Amino acid sequence: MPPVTWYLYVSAALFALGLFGIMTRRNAIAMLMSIELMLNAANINLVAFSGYLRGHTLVGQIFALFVIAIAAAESAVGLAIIINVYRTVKHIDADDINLMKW
Amino acid sequence: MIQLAWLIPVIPLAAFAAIIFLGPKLKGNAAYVAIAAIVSSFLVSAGIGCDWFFVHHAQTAANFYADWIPTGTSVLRVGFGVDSLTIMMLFVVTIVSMMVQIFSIGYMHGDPRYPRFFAYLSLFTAAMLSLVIANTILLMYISWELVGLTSYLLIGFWFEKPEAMRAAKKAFLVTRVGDIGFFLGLLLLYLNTGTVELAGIFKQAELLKVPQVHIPALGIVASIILGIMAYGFAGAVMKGAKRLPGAIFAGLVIFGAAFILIPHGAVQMSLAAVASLLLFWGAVGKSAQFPLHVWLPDAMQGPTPVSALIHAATMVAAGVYLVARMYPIFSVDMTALNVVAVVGAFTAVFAATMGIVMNDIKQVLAYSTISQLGYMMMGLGVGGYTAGLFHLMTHAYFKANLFLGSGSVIHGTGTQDMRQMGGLRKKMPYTFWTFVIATAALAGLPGFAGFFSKDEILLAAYHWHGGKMVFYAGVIGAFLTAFYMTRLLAMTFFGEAKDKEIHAHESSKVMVIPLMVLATLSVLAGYIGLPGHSIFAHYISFGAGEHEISWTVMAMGSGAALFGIGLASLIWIWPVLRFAPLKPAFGWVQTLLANKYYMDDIYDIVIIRPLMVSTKAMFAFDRWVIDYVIVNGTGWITLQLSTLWAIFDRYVVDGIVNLVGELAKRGGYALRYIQTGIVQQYALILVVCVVLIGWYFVLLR
Amino acid sequence: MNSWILTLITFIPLLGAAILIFIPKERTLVIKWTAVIISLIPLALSIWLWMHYNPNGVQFPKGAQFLVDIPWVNQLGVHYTLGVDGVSVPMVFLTTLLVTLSLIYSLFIETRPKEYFSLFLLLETGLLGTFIALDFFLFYVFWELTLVPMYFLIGIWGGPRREYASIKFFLYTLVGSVAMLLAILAMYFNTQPHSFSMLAMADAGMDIRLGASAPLVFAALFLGFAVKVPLWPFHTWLPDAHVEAPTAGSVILAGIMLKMGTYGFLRVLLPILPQTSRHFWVPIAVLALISIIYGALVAMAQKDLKKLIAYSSVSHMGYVILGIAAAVGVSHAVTIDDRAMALNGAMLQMFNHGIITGALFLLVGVIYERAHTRDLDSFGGLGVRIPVFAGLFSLACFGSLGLPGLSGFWGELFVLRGVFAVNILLTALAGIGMVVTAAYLLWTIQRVLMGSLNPKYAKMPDANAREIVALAPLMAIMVVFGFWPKPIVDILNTASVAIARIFG
Amino acid sequence: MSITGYQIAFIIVAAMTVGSAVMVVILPNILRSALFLAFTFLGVAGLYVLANAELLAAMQVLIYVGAITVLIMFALVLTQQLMGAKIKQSSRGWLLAAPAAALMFAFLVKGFIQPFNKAASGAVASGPAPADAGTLVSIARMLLQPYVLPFELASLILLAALVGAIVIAKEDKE
Amino acid sequence: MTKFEFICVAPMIMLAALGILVLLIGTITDRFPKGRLNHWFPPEYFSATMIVPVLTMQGALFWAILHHGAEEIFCLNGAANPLITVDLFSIAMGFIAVAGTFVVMLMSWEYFGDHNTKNRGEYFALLFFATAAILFVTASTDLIMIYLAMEFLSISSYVLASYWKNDAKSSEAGLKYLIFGATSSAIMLYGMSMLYGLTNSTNLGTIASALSRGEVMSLPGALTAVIMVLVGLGFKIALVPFHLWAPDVYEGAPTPITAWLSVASKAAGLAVITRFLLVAIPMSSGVDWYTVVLILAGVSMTLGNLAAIPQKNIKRMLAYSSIAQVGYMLIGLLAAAATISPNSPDSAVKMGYMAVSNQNIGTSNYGLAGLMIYAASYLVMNLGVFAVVIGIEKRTGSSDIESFAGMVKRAPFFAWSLVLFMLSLAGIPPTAGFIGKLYVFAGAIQSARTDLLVLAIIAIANSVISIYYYFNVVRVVFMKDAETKAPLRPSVSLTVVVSLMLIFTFGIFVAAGPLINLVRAAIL
Repeated sequence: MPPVTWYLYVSAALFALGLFGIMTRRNAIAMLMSIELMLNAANINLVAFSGYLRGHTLVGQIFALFVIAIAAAESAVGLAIIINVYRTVKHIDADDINLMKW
Repeated sequence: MIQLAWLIPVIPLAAFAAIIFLGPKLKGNAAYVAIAAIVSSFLVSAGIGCDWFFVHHAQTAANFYADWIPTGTSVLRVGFGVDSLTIMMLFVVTIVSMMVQIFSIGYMHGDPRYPRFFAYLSLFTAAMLSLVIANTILLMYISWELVGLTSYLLIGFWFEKPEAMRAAKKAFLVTRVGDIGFFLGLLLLYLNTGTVELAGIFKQAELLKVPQVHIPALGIVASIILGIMAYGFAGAVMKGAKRLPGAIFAGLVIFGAAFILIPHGAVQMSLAAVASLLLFWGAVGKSAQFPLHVWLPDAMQGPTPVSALIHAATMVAAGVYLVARMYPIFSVDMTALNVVAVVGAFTAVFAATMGIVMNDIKQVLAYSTISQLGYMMMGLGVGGYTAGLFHLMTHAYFKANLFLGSGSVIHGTGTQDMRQMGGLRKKMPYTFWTFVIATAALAGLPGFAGFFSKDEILLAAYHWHGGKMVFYAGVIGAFLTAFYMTRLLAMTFFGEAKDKEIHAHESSKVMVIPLMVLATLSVLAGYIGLPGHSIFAHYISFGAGEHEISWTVMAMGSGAALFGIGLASLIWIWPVLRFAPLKPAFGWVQTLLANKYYMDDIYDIVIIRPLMVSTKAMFAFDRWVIDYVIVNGTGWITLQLSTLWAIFDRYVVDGIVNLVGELAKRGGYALRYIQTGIVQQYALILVVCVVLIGWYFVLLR
Repeated sequence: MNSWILTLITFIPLLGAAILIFIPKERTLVIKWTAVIISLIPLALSIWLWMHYNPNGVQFPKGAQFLVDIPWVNQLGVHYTLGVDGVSVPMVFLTTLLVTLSLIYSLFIETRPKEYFSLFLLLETGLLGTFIALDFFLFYVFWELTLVPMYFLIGIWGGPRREYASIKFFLYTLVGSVAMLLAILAMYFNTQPHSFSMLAMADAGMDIRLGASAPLVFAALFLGFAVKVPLWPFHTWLPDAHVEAPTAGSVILAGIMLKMGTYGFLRVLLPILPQTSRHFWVPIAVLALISIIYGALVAMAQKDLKKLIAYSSVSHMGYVILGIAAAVGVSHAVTIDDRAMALNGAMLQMFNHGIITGALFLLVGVIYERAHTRDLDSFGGLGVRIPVFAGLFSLACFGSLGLPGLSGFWGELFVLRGVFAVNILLTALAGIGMVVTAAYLLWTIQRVLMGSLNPKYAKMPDANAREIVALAPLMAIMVVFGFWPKPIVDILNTASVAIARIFG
Repeated sequence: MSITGYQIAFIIVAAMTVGSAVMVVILPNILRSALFLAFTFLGVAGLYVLANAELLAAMQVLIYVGAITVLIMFALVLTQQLMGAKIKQSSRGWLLAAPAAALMFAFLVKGFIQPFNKAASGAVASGPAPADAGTLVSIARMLLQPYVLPFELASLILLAALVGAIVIAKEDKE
Repeated sequence: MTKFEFICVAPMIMLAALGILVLLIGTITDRFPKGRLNHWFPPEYFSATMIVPVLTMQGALFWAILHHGAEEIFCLNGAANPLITVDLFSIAMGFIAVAGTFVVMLMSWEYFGDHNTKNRGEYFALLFFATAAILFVTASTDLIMIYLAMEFLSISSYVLASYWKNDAKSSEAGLKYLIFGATSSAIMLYGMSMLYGLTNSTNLGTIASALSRGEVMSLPGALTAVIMVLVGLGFKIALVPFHLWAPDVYEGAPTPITAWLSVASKAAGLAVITRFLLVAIPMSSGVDWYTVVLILAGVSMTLGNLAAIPQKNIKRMLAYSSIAQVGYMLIGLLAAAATISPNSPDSAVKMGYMAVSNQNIGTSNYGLAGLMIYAASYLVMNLGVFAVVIGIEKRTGSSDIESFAGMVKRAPFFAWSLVLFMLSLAGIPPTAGFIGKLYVFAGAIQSARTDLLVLAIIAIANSVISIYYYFNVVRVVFMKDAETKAPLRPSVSLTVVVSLMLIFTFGIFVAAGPLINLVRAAIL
């Protein structure tokens, strides 16, 4: 197994990229995709630690498993909401979804 | 009988209450209620007088007390006491008040507020009588203030007249400036003796002798005051563009001179002296001594009987009474008495000079009153306790007579300006003769009451340890008094009527009878104080007793008076001498005198204007600095901060975004400018905050 | 009766407010008179209280009379503690009296009378509770309870700038009271066992327990009370609130609510933090002095009659604080009597200012209703037209300027007597304030009553029966206590001595 | 320190993963970025394999690549807009976002990875992983014994998400 | 899983079951022709009724644990490594949340009457699910459980916030909530993964012992992890700067859901942030989260209050108000931390159990008690305000503050109630809010820490500022004139809600004793 810090660097990169995506993407679906990137980053951490830490308790893997499930649920709900928004305002450009501000 | 003395003020007080509440129903009868009350008071006073002289043999003062107010672990008592001085004052007040009220029936006839007038007179009498019988300094102070109040009410009785109301306000305020002194003196005595009872205070008088009070920089303070006064004086005299620099220059020069001349060393004074001076400051206010005399001439705006009662005979004499009453304190050491003597002497001459040029009959009498009060003060100051009080009594009668006489004249002619009068001798004979008698008494012609009292004062002044200055001032005063009184007589009663429009007539009997009673007293009152055989001095005296009769003094005094009369007669009655040639050289004197030495203007410049400016400034400060800047400013900042939050969104976050947009635009990426309420920016803020927090706490600390 | 009286006095107005809620709002007359009659009950009870109060009985730092002490929130050590001593009995009487008179005066109110009278009664409960509560928690509750009704009274029935004035009043006084809350908690934790009882706090040697934080606690409490008094420079809510409030509101504001601040000094700062109070007496005295002179000078510059009286309150309340400062003042030879006299003076001034300024505000209301202006320059010569009003107004003004023979004098006398014992300069400067006070009040009389009559007011009616009924008791008290203050000073004196003894 | 085969494999997979992720966030065409997302997921699965978590890798492929990516594709097609390459997909906020993200990365490196790297601790595994570490059986055992509650809870979450998604996404016929 | 353990999760199970049940009912009644069944057996009646037994069960559980002895620890997965710990703290916070849900259901009853006749079953089902999620959140003592439960709560909330489907604002609110929430929770998850990596455990108690025994790979890393976890937790309670979603979502979401978010969801967030920080990260470990939270709390109350001032929409204003209120509540948390930790080097709170028989955290801990009392009083006063808002919004069709003008004439009871609720929010007696604030401040003063005192002073300044905008509403209601004077008759259910909240707002003040007893028992 490669050194754990390698995993950490990869995951940090993915995490930062996910954040970047959320901050820059205008399409709401693309923002959801970026969130998935971040969740994957966390999962990489968990899995890497799970193999790395004393006792090999697999807790990290279990955690990652749950995260995958949650991610699925979240994207389902998220996509539903996006579709609903699309239905009401006919677009999903987050830059233009600003009825409420200040 | 003596224990009933409390009735004396209470009866007029009851009359006051009755008239105030029943006034509309009583209408014209109000006068009789008031007069009945004062007559009763007089009778009670007479009874008490008999009791005092014949039963108590005028021995130890009778004092009665009641618990009044608990003060911590002690109790403040109220009470009244009777001694010879009290009796004397009771007679003076009740008699003059009685005469004035009778006179007023005629004088105030037809006034819309006729009942109110008598109510106020009753209230005044009550307050004055309670001042007289009070044997605690606190009750004295209360009564003192109440007479001030009634004085205010009566001066402003015709409050529709703007001058009257201004005069009333001025009188109240100026005397109140004095009252603060009384008040502080009272507090000082109360604090250091632990009691407000006169007997208790006097008992501890010796304790107050120790020089304890250390007053630094008195000389500097005096220099500053003199400088400011000079500034005011110059400001009042000068005109035009030079006024302000001139005034400042004068102020600086005088300040500098005083600063150099007056010694600066700290002054050690005994507590008694300080207390006495504070009390005397009160007396200066009430008795219209220099420099607080300015209110009295203005107070002549009140109805003439008021002037007679309050501003001639009784209330203004209260200052003298106060000094006399507190004499044991004053005489603890000589400092205070010396001040009293000097101020009195100065006032006596100072006021008399102004009396010469006045054309308003009441004004002349007002200055005469100030001058005579100065005499009394002078008498007390030079140790002539008896003399001062004796003069107080005689003066009360003849000055009341003079005022009522002038009231009669005003009533008869409808004017106060002497230049419009003349030749009234024939038209108003009773008034004329009583007036002449009173004038003689005032001028101090031998045989009249004023002669005896004035002589005693001069005698005391002659023997004063501080030199002869005061004595000469007294003599000059006597001369001036005789001079302006003769002028007054001449202008009013002699010669021919100058204004043909005026059809003078003699007044009715209710007005003439009091004149005659008072004229009688103006003659007779002197004989209880015959030099050498003075009954008055037997009962009312303090300390060492009288001086030997001095014919020199008597001659000088009488001579000055006669000289004054003669000189004035030669000018106005038989016009042999003329002023006109003197005009070019001494015109400024007349201007100075006619402007009352510019005292009013000085106060205006030095006190009133700065005060008004400071009130406005304070208010502006309050509105703009405290409220607007500080309080509302805080609120404003809060509001601004709240909008800042919005602005932070709108301009900072957005502004950066806009800036970026601007850059982007220049770079060729033409995009929209504004976007907010946008979730990406929320995410951006979130990330930035997390990084900031994290960076600060994890990496920097 | 003895154990119920205080509860009854405090809560009967609240009950009355509840009753008013159930009267249909169309029946305005019933509402108004019910309110007046209900307010008479606490008045009667407070007179009973005055009569049955034992002037020589136990006083505050040691205990209180008519003490009720029922555990309320045990877990916090909160008790329902009511009790009175010489400080509070006159205040209770003053409150009940002024509320009743204000309600009588307000009988003419036609806008939303139901709310008005209910709020007024609610306000009365808050005021009375403040003066009666001896548990700090309870005290704070009542203290805050007064804010809301007053907010509405100003905000709904006030003048043109009422909304601004009401929120300003609310926020300003709230700043003080929330600061006070922290201080209360600090003292709470320094009482063993933890307790909000003022008696326990006074007994706890709070100065020493708090140690270095005592000045902070003092400052917080001071802020709370000083804003209420109001002491310069915390006073600027007052002119706005007084001017915009309806007449009866101004009466209560000036007559009672300002006293809550000084009451706080007497009830809390002096007995509970004596050493710290003593430590700060000079700055407090100086602020008081500034209030006196500054208030008087600013009053002089006013053209609005109500504002003038508002500023005069700043000046007059300065005397109270000056007296309190003098009572704790440090000087070489101050005796208990000196301190007690200063306190007597302060308390008398509290009571008398309530009476006199209450009367003045009512009088301003009377004239405002007729002239619809309070501009001093537009009046003049009214003395001829409305003599009864003129008499009452002059009397009140003279009372206010401390004329001997009227009750206002005694407060100033004893305050200055107390101050004199500590510092002569302060006394002399306060004396200047007295002259300025006389000046602006006389000038006011002159501008309102004297001179020539403005033809606009040629048909102005004189004070009517309702107004005279509302004013007469105040005038009577002013005169009677002016000559014979013994009844009230008897009550105050033992309380003063009790406080003075703390300072030795 | 010699580089093992595992490590070479790691570097290749990681490069693919990160590279695809970069594509995901910057590609203007959203369909393409969805495709690259699938590649990223695959790369992550590869990383799992390298970390001995085979089961997880399988799950990753099944759920992420299989389910989620497809779901996203469907949604994209349903909303069928902004897909053309002409339309800018990124907000111009990237001028701020890029430094922010970079700072975040730097923060993670400096605040977590580097201190972690330096601090050798007893918590680190001493020997190689047990043989059954990432197997189906061991994970299933854990899931159904100590982690049964979260397991059940996850099912509840999926139910709620299901209900919610349907309610929100379905069209109500008024 | 023992029987007793089963009983401990019974409320959650019951809520989930009720959710499924109401889903079925809704589906059936919706399908029934002409909504006849809907008329006779509507889901809202069912829901509001059936949540009462859950409340009762919570109460019974509280009582049972209280009398069973505080030493017993009721955890799943064994006391050594519990996933959830049903202790009195969690039950108490859960009780607050369930009670809030109950009231929100009563409000929804009115609110959804017109807006959306369909899908009511699903709405209430989701509300049930979300409430179950809250109960899990309050009891979780393991990072996995915390993450799962929080996500459960979030996902349900996203749907609920955008439940008013055809409304652009509601949809927008849902979207923003979703994206911001998902981002925050992803950050939190990342933080959790780091924490796991540092301590080799996901259990709060074990993490605590690892941290205090120095078995951590790096302390700075731990703080990094904690800060990132705080993002997700702070998001839930709308703590600045993680609050950005709140104003938009509060404004856009259906008003009962706004109320629910501000009360129930927030209670859950408070419970979990308290448990996480106090249990897992003892201050003695040297991980200085204290200062971070201190500053965030101060900033939160200040900015929340300031931003509330210019608001024109009352829901948006209440959002900022709730942001500020969280700042006050966190004073309690900080005070608790300051009081507990210094003297308990060994994890003060063993095994995730909220309190120990340690003297420091006994009856005299005002901070923690203050947090709970504040949460309880916040529940009643805030729901009271929202009930009034719904009543008026429903009739006037607008939630702008201007549309409240002259309400005192149109709905006097609501208007006067509003005054009381506003007073309570500002912490002025005689109201529940005062007791809460008193307790929280007491905690700050008890801790005798200067920084907390400063925070308390900031809080005090803020409560004065808050009066300004709270009473701005009162001003509009009382001092502005309405266009019409037609009486505005709110429905019975809303009047009942307002009355109930009024009684509690008063009651918590007048009879604070019982509540304090309960709270103290919960942390003893």
